[in-house]
Amino acid sequence: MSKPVESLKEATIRFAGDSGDGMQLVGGEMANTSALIGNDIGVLPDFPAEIRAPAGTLPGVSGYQLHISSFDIHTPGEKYDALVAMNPAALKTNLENLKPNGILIINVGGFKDRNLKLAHYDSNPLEDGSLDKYQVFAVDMNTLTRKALEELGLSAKIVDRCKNFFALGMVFWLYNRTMDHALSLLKSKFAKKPELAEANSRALKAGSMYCEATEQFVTSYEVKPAKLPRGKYRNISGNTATALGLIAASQKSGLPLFLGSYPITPASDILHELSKYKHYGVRTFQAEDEIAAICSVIGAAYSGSLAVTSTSGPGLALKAEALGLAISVELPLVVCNVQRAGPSTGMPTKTEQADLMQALYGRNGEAPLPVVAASKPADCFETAYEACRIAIKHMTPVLFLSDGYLANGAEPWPIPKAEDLPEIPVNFAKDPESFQPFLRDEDTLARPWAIPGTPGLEHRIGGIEKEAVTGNVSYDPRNHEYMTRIRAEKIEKIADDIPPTEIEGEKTGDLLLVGWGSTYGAIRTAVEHKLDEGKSVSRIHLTHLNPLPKDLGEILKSFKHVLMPEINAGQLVNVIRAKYMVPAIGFNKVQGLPFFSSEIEQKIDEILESK
Amino acid sequence: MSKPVESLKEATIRFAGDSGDGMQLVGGEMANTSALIGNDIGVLPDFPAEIRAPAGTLPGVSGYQLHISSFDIHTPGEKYDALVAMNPAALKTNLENLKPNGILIINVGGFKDRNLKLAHYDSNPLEDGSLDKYQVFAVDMNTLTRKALEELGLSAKIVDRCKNFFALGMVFWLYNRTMDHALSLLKSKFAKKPELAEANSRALKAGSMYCEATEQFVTSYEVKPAKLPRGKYRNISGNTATALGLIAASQKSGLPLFLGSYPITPASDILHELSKYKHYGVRTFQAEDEIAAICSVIGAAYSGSLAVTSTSGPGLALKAEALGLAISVELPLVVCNVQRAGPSTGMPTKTEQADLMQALYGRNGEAPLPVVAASKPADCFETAYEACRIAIKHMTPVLFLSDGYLANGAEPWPIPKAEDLPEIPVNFAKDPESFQPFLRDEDTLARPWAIPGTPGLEHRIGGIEKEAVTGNVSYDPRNHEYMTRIRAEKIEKIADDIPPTEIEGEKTGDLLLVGWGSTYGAIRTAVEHKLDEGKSVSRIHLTHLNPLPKDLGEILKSFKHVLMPEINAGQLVNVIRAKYMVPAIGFNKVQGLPFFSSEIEQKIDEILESK
Amino acid sequence: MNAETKTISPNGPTELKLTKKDFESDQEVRWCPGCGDYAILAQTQRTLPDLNIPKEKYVFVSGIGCSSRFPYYMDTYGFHSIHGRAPAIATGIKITNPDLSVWVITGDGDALSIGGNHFIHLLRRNVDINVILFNNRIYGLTKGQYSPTSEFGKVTKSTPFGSVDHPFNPVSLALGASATFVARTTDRDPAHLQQIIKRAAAHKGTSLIEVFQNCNIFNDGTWFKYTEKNSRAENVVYLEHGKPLIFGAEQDKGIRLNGFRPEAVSLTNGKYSEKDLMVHDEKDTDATYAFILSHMMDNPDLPVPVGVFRAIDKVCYEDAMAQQIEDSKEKFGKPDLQALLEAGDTWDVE
Amino acid sequence: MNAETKTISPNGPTELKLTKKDFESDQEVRWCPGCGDYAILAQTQRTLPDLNIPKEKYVFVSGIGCSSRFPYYMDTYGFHSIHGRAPAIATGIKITNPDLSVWVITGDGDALSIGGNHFIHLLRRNVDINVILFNNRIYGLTKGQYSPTSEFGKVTKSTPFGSVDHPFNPVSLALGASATFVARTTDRDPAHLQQIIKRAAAHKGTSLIEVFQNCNIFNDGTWFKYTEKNSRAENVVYLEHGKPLIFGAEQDKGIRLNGFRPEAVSLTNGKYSEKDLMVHDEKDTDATYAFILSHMMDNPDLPVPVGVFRAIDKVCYEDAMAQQIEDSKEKFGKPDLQALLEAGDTWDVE
Ligand SMILES: Cc1ncc(C[n+]2csc(CCOP(=O)(O)OP(=O)(O)O)c2C)c(N)n1
Ligand SMILES: Cc1ncc(C[n+]2csc(CCOP(=O)(O)OP(=O)(O)O)c2C)c(N)n1
Ligand code: SF4
Ligand code: SF4
Ligand SMILES: [Mg+2]
Ligand SMILES: [Mg+2]
Repeated sequence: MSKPVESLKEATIRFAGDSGDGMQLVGGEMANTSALIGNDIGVLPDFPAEIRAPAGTLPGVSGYQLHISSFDIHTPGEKYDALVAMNPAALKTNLENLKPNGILIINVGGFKDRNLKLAHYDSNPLEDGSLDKYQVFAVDMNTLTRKALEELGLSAKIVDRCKNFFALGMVFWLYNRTMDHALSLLKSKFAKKPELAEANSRALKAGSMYCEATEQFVTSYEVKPAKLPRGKYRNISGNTATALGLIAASQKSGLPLFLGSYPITPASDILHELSKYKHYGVRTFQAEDEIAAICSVIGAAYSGSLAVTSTSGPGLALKAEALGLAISVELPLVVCNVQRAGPSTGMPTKTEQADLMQALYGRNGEAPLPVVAASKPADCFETAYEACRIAIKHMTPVLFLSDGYLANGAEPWPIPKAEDLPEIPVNFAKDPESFQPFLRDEDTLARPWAIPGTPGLEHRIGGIEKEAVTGNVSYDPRNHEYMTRIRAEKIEKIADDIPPTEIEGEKTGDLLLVGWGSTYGAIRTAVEHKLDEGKSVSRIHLTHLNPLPKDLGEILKSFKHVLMPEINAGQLVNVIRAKYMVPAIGFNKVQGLPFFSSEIEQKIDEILESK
Repeated sequence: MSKPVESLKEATIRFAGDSGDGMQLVGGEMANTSALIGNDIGVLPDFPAEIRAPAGTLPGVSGYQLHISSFDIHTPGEKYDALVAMNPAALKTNLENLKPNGILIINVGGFKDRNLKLAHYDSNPLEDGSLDKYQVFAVDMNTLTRKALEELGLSAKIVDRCKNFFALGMVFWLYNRTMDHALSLLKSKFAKKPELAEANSRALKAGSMYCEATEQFVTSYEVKPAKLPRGKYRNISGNTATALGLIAASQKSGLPLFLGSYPITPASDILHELSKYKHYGVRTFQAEDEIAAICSVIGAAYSGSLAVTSTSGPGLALKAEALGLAISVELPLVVCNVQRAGPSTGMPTKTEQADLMQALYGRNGEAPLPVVAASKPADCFETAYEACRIAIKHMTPVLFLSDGYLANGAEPWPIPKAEDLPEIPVNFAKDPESFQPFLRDEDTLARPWAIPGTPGLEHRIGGIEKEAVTGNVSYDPRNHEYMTRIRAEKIEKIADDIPPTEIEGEKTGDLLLVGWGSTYGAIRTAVEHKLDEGKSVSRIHLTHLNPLPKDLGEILKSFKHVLMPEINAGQLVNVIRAKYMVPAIGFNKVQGLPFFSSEIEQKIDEILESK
Repeated sequence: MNAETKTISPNGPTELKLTKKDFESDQEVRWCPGCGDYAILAQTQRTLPDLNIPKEKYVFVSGIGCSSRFPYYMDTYGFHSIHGRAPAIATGIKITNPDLSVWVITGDGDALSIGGNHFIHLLRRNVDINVILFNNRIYGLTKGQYSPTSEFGKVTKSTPFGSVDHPFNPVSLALGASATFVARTTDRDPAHLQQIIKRAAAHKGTSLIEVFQNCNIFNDGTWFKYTEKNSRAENVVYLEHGKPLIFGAEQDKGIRLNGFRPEAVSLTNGKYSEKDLMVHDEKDTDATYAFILSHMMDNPDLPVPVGVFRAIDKVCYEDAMAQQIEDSKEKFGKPDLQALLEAGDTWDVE
Repeated sequence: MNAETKTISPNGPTELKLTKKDFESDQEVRWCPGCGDYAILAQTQRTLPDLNIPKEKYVFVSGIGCSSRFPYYMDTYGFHSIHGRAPAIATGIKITNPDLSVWVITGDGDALSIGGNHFIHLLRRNVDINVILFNNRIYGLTKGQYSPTSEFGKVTKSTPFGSVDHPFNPVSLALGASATFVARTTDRDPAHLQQIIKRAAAHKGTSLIEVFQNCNIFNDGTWFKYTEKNSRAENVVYLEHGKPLIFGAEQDKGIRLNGFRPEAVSLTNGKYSEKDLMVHDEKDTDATYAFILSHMMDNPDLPVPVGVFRAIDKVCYEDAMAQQIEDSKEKFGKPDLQALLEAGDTWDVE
């Protein structure tokens, strides 16, 4: 390592190859190693449709983007400093976003004629000068990997599948990462197939050695650890954070966790993750469909579980009727909806925020429920926990919104202390004397939770309108009006617990950005840039989408303009406009991709200039 | 008939009895006879939960309210001029709305101790003076009916079931109605059981004779025919009008009608009605559930039917996912949703307008579709027809909203000329040369309708995002944005065909009432009263709820205040506020009952006075 | 555990001494006078005291339909849910608390039309839940449309020219879905109804009881052939484990197998005697035997079997799940939330 | 109409002369290399030309799953719909236009999990639709969760400690739902696959084909016992109408019935000969026979039957409906919209 090491504040790297090339694995490992070194990171796994496209084709390209930095960051980056392209298709679909003079590592071994044709290249970009404006490092990884593994006597197929680790080795060298974590990962991942661990380890080392030996790169880089707040950290994805948040709520409330779910992209990992924790008393029930899933959850809630169902858009649609029942019988449960691009099947592996209106209104009759949304992968922990807290305290189903970008994205997470998590007290009704199924708590308007098995509290509930207090079936007009209003009021009262909204920037000014969900990083980055430029711009980010925070109206009215970026065609913006009569402006992107902060910056400039 | 006949402009009559007493039948017959005489009528069948309550109890009371008049009316009336009470429970639940000094016809035979107790009467109201402020006519209809039918030798059970016709006979006499229609109705209704026809006919005549003979009533009344526009009329309920509207659209478009449905109150009658018309080529498919119903309809639309599904709130919730598919594949179909009180099972026999938000937004992803709402029972014909027209012209599923009040309510309908109905041209794609599954019509942005069986047009569609023009699966970000926007724009373009909004009252002023759906009658009556009083108040009524009429924004802004009465907790009002930034005020009633015009009048006064 | 000997959560050695009254709620029963539902309710209320399970451990879950009003009338925990979904709700209840005695009340529309999928999945999973299916071959609550058990050609509100759907045979369907306990009884035979309810309660695993129920308003008499005094004996054969299939007012007829086709034979014409007859074996692990019985219903020349068609042992879903939890606890130790949060690769920032 | 002789909408006397190529769409086939789906696609494309039905009359409808991508690759009308609902969509298509040849492509999750209800209702209605169920005993598209046909104890992404669900036997379930045509074949036996597809197409009524399909990514080898050259002959018995059930590489074993329990017997040890064996009768109107065959799958000592289990005649839903329409037209005459609008009691206002 005698070559100069240049210190960078941040770098954005993209691994791109065929779906079969293992880009997610090595990208993720670069992220983990960087996180362990102390960088802040942001990642964007960007893989194709669930189904495999033919090798080498454009729809078959799988990408993993990674932003590493020595300061606090909030996005996976936009333009890349370095791009690894394992084949022509990967080059074609990703080159556009490589910075001018960016580092382009190409696996020449993947640039066969056939692959060039599959990627619709008329000439070989390695030869036609079209890559001149980049620092191109063309390496025949296929051959080099084969050489490195020669003596192991493995099949050609196995050997060829190791070239992703060769590429990772190069990137490690380039960014001065240690190989320790990757090597131990390989050991444990292939514990039962040590020959694979050995092969990949060798490929990894070979990639690094190759750089060292051939002096391919003039410089190597380092990105120093970020000055993150003190504490213990781990790298965590949104779906894992959601699962942990639910288990934490179960442990803190003392209620057994029940997950009733039906697999669906990109929510399935919540089911997978939770099904590992049987020793935490977690019961996972893979139902026959989403309707059975939520209905099992209603039954579980009724009988005293912390009951949760997880799904994505089309699955939420199927749960609509049963969710209405849960609202009507006022049982606590949590619906985790990991949004994906719609409508209908849409683009299952792509992100979107377009299920908000469905979450708020997708049921028959007047059926309000609380909606909360996570803003970052790690924030899924806290927000899922908050959803459980609300459900239990207020005896209501709660809708927790995440999305594909959060679910698969990952970031360093300062691990909380279990004992610091908010308490979740549970008060099962016990006393036959005072018990009435729909007698409400004066503060919260919640009804009592009386679970089967409790002597003397035998009672009946159902989806027909109920008489106040007794819960008996009632068709009385005034009772219906009363119950409709009190159910709404109960939800409104949840706002009493919402902490004051944090404003970044001044409390009044020209422009306020209002965000929710996974746009957090892009909006925050954009606003901070603009604040650095001295612009009059502020920012709030909403976790509670129903009810909205009590101070929101006032905040909105303190700004000349309100801008609401959403990854949909404009949803929360209409709720805000209707409620506060504030002419908030929607800023929308519906491409199955998160915002770039630059897009938001441009919009900010536009508004500040034009008005 | 030597007694004085007093001429009335209008009268409101309520029949009330036990569910088993046949009140709906005789109420309906009084309506039919009155309509045939030329009165304008408005009716409100008001029956209990679908399930039978025990005889004589309060929840078992079934009511039929009828408003007859010699001028154009729009509601079933509020306070009754006359009330028929067959038992104590019926008296108890209905007396409140009988006008002071109103006519109260009581079946003394039903006032047994047991029945008084079931109705929670401590003393007999016939004896305790509590009815003093009414004109009470206490008649033992049980005994009188038995006497009248004595010689027929029928069982006591059968005889007792005829007393509703005795009551009707009394009401006929009181309002000077001819018995002709009722007698012929009985003949045809009991064609296979002539002894029942005879028994009921005798009871009817006995009721009338009794009045004539006993001089019970000092006066009888008449309500002269209304001056309705010329033409042929029939009395029609909302559900029947809906069914006929669909058949008419089928006939005019030349497309066979396919109804896929699952029974649910109060929509089932659409299925029942349509299943009679096999000779019109109508295929009705009673599916295993609502999901199968709409899916069968998607298949029927795909292969060239005029495809319709009918349901009510909880059923609409179940159709959400498939509706998203229909939007995504852009096939023409109509979803008839007959709203009932929610949430969940709610109050199935009671009316509400609370499914609007579900209709607009109850699906995953960005999934806009047109929504139209009928305003009167007979208007269901036109609006269902319009829904079909839009679906076919614009290649989109259309949501048609009715409600329990319209569905079961009835009114005289000026029968249209079939030849005057708007044309519904159908253009199936035929030409393989120019065909592309998602190549859009320039005007409407509709895609072509290419049905299986057409040679050369073999193509694939599906719920995954599609490439513009070709319809091939596409995950391209910009294509998704484009398709999302073009689907929305296609729906927006439907507004090009919406006629200018009719304003009743001045085009500008202090207060505009904006209504939709079944609030029509009550709002219109209220506004007309206020106009008579010289108040500055105007009114519009919306049939097209999405897209909204193009001229709506301007109209709204021409009034100081905008008031929006809805039978929900405030739904369209939020759409309007968000879209036009007009601080429209919601006025809401959520009792499972329609508005009384007096309630609206009071609210109008309040607003006009306070501001 | 043997299907016969099981008692759910017996309350120790002392008898609970509950009575029918203890199971009657304060709600007015709202079915049409004459409806068969009354009898099923009464027999259930009469039978439960004998099971010696504390009242608070009973949960009755229903969907939507006339029959589904049932839980309102039981003074136990009750859940009147949404159309067709009771099996899924009951599953969540039973998994959460296997100690409860969970009952699903459903109709032919609720269970076999909209709820068909949950119904067959419940059966295959063999969750220990008791299902009483009120089969009146009609949609009662929505006022008389045909149901999935209505006969081909049935004229109803939605089929004025007759239905063109072939009906399900609920017992055959249940057996195809690998049900472990299937029985049939009728609303007009109180003693038998009680006996079958007890048998279902005793069975560990999903128990399905099909009850022939009369809807005297919309489908009056649909089962009279099998339920009325004057015709019952000739048209019904009672299944009793280990006993030959004999029927007839004079007990003069029996069922014998010809290959695997059942035939009705006379026991008096000298051709056949008792020993030629099928001997009922509810414990046959091969579902074929019960399947044969189930199809007797479709053959107008044969009497319809009532009683327990099948009662076999098979591991219950909730037991297997509870076992996994126990095993995991054994293997991985006690929950430790902090350890869980800190699992995997972590690093410290100072 | 006889199941064997029917051809759907034959294009008159001349042959259409279509080829496999005519059924290949221009879309790239996107399954994992090695997936069993390729073979099923290829054999379907190879078989359709023989049916002599014009290309434009074919409609392939699917739900969601790897298998459900199938319609994209067929150059026919195709509809890739939503998860589990293809049977209902296909029903709407067939009722609207009975002249079409309608095919449903589905997976074990699509058909038996979320779509279970539509599946059994399609079978009972006997709409003339052909269903090809790709059974790989796993959820492929969502990356490897267990399905309703996965074995008890199966370790998958969602069951790290093994599944506690008892699986469905799809053929038994179909028979319980009164299917009129049920067959089984495998992705590794092209000739048989073709033959079965033809048989299904020829059947009037709902035809169900279960295909043992290998998912080499998430459930590799689940059927190898029955599909691979070296083990197939010993573990599979081919069903042929009128022929005895003989199997084994040397055709040296057979199946005989003991009561209604099938047994595998040797034909070489002198104890049993061909005439002792079950003779296959796909036309047996009593479903019991096919039910017995279906359960052979659950007995590890028996070979698994492939071929046509059952093919019986029964009136189709869409035919009965078309008949009612004809009858009504005859009875009530031509449509007259004006008359319809003016039906019932009317009056004139002058
Ligand atoms: C989602 C939904 N669809 C439809 C209905 C209307 N509905 C209520 S009960 C019922 C069928 C009742 O039939 P069954 O299950 O046989 O019960 P029964 O009334 O005969 O006892 C229907 C269609 C509903 N309540 N919910
Ligand atoms: C409503 C809904 N729920 C869940 C999913 C996710 N999903 C897609 S395919 C599938 C199961 C696929 O399994 P199978 O039917 O066996 O098909 P295979 O992929 O194995 O061919 C699931 C759960 C979905 N697309 N839609
Ligand atoms: S409608 Fe039929 S099933 Fe329902 S309560 Fe009345 S008699 Fe019973
Ligand atoms: S995941 Fe399995 S079923 Fe799906 S395409 Fe790949 S091999 Fe085939
Ligand atoms: Mg029923
Ligand atoms: Mg599968």
